[in-house]
Amino acid sequence: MAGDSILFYALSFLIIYFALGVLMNPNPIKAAFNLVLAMVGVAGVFFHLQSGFLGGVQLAVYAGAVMVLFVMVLMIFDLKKERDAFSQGFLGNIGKLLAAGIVVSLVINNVILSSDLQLATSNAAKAESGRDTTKILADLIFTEYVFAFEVLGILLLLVAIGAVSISRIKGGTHADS
Amino acid sequence: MASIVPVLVLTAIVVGFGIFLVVVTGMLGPKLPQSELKKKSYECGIEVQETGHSKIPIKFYLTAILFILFDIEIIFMYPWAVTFADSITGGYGLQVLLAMGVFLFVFIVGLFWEVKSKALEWE
Amino acid sequence: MLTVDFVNIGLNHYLILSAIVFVIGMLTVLLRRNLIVMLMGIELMLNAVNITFVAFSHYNQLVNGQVMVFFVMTIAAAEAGVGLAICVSIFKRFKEVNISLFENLRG
Amino acid sequence: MGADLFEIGVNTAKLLVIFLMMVQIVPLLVWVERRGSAYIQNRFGPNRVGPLGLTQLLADAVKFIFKEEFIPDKNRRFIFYAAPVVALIPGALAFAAIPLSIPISVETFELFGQSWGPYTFLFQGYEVGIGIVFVLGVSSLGAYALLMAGYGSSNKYSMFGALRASAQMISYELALGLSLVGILLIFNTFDFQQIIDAQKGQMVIAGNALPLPNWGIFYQPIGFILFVIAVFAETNRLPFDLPEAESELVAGYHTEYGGIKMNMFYIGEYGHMLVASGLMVTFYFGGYNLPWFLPQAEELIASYGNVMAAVILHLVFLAKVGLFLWIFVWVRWTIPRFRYDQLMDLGWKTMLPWALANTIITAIVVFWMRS
Repeated sequence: MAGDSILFYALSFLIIYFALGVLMNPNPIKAAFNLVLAMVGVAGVFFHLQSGFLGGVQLAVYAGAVMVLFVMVLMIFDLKKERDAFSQGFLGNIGKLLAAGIVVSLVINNVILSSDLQLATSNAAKAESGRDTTKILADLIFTEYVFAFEVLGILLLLVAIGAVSISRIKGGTHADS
Repeated sequence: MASIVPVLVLTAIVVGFGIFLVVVTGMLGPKLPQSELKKKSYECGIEVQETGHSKIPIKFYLTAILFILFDIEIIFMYPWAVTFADSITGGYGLQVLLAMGVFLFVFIVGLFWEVKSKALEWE
Repeated sequence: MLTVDFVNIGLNHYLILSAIVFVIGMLTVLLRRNLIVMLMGIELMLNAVNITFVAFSHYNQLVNGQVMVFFVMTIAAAEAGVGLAICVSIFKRFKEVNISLFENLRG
Repeated sequence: MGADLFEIGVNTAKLLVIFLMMVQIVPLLVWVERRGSAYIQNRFGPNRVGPLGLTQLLADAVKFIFKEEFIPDKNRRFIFYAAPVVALIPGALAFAAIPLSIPISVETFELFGQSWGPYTFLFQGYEVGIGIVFVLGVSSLGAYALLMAGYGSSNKYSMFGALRASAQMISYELALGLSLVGILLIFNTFDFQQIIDAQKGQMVIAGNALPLPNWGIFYQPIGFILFVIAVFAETNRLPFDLPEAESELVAGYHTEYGGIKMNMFYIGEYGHMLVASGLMVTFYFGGYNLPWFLPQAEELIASYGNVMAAVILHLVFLAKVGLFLWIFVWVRWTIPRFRYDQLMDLGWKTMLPWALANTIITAIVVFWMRS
């Protein structure tokens, strides 16, 4: 299992390193490139967890489409210099960091303490063996989750209409253009 | 079992090769004195008017946003395409076909609306 | 008893990774002042949640979690689309997307 | 990667060879492109350096390596240098996922006083299991190389070129993705190997054998045409090379690049072409299989042995890919460039509806045939 854990640690290192890059890099475009690499790392984790199809979708949709949109918008803006990249106020920031620390330690604590419980619930319902995970996934989407699927279709239509309409608005109540 | 190790190894090879090329040719090339003029960006010899790119049309961004939405709808068709034959043999093919039919109808309405609303017009 | 196994990778390791990434995303939203970078923080948080879903799905041998990941990705893309549309219209008005400018926005 | 040292070594060497194949194809294709364009336009082309101008490539390489560098704006320097490296990645990763021939089985043998094997080596870089989704995902990352180059050069022409190129790439990615749904409906799998195996032999419709090979193109002619057009736009080649329209944008996103760095963008572009041709062959022309009246893989293995059969089938694959690469060159010098609005209209208002119609008709036919 040594190779497995080395791979896991390498991927987690990459993900956390680039995620920190998003947090720390004051240049928004560089932050966006960092986020792309973090998402590629997440796709690697999906592949590693035998969910290749989701890994591919992660690459195609997240890294290849959503992030292209982010980078394009940032390039259109071309912010000359980033005014206050980080929030001001020493006390407030300390509070935020403390809150984050509490959240992460609570989660980790919970995870470690509950390790026995998960073993009990696994093996409850095994996937059919011999069939491709992708096909089971597709079957589920088009039978059990078909309503959610159709609603998502309508949601995407609404988002398309909404995005076009928002970009048509000429400044709203502050109109000067 | 599919492993991602070879993918990572190939990525490492490619990146290593690329960095090697960039670094080595950077060292091999002649080092001529740099002048201010040389550092300017190349715009066919005309004096550089604006270094920024402040006049980029919003169209590009609108195209990208519509791309994302349609891309996801297409990604939904991929699992459907590979499982469709199985569902026909399983006896619930019509249901799956109709589910995708409704989805495609929404897709077509969206596309029709985008074309109608001239969001995709480029002058 | 708190013992952490660093060699045999199990579900817990993925959950901890996901928690860390989630908190980094949260901090990005809390600490950064650029609207677009804050949206990126949200994407990071959604990714962390996806890792949890896939890890549970893998270790429980249940595919339902992966369906959820698929839906989360869709929602995330929709959210990014609308969020960036709003950012663009704000930018067209103020030539800036820093939220410190919008602290006293009014109707 | 493999169970022991020998398998790991062979697999790594395979990856190296596949990457070198992609790098090597560039000078060759550049030569073919220059000679081909000269032939089409009734000129000579490169003919002074070496026989048929073949050593021109070497001279070019030397020139590329010993160029003086352009040193960009300081705070964008890293992105400027990283862009050509990123440009290499998508093509290489995608090409390694395509099967180039039948797998080679190696029996147990003795070496260094130890017995090794048996092994089965795939004639491809790696098997990812999700084939086409992986390839689409990886090649959608290609947009970043362009955007990074445009941003890193801090030049407005580069910027415009990069934005145009990426907007074009993503617009045609829709038609590309959708045109493949039809073929997936027929073969029911993402895996390249299974798709190739499904295309063996003769076409049989309703019990009648037709005198046609069982290739995807005969099931999906519209899908194939749409795929070819989309692929031309994806690779940013004429008639879709708007991003580098020299009369409008100097040289597009690689205006500020020179020497080997510009060449790396070319390697990426030709790698993309190679992947595109490989996909066309795999999906629509039976992969490495020969038509039914010629010897099939099993007969070749029986008469020539596994290794020779794999080499022969690999040559068949290369011949098919070479044909498509030549079509890329041919089209480039035949059809003039589109205008940008025409290009976008073609992508969104013509290709997408056709691809949708193709998908719907295929689904209905598949439903009708199978139930």
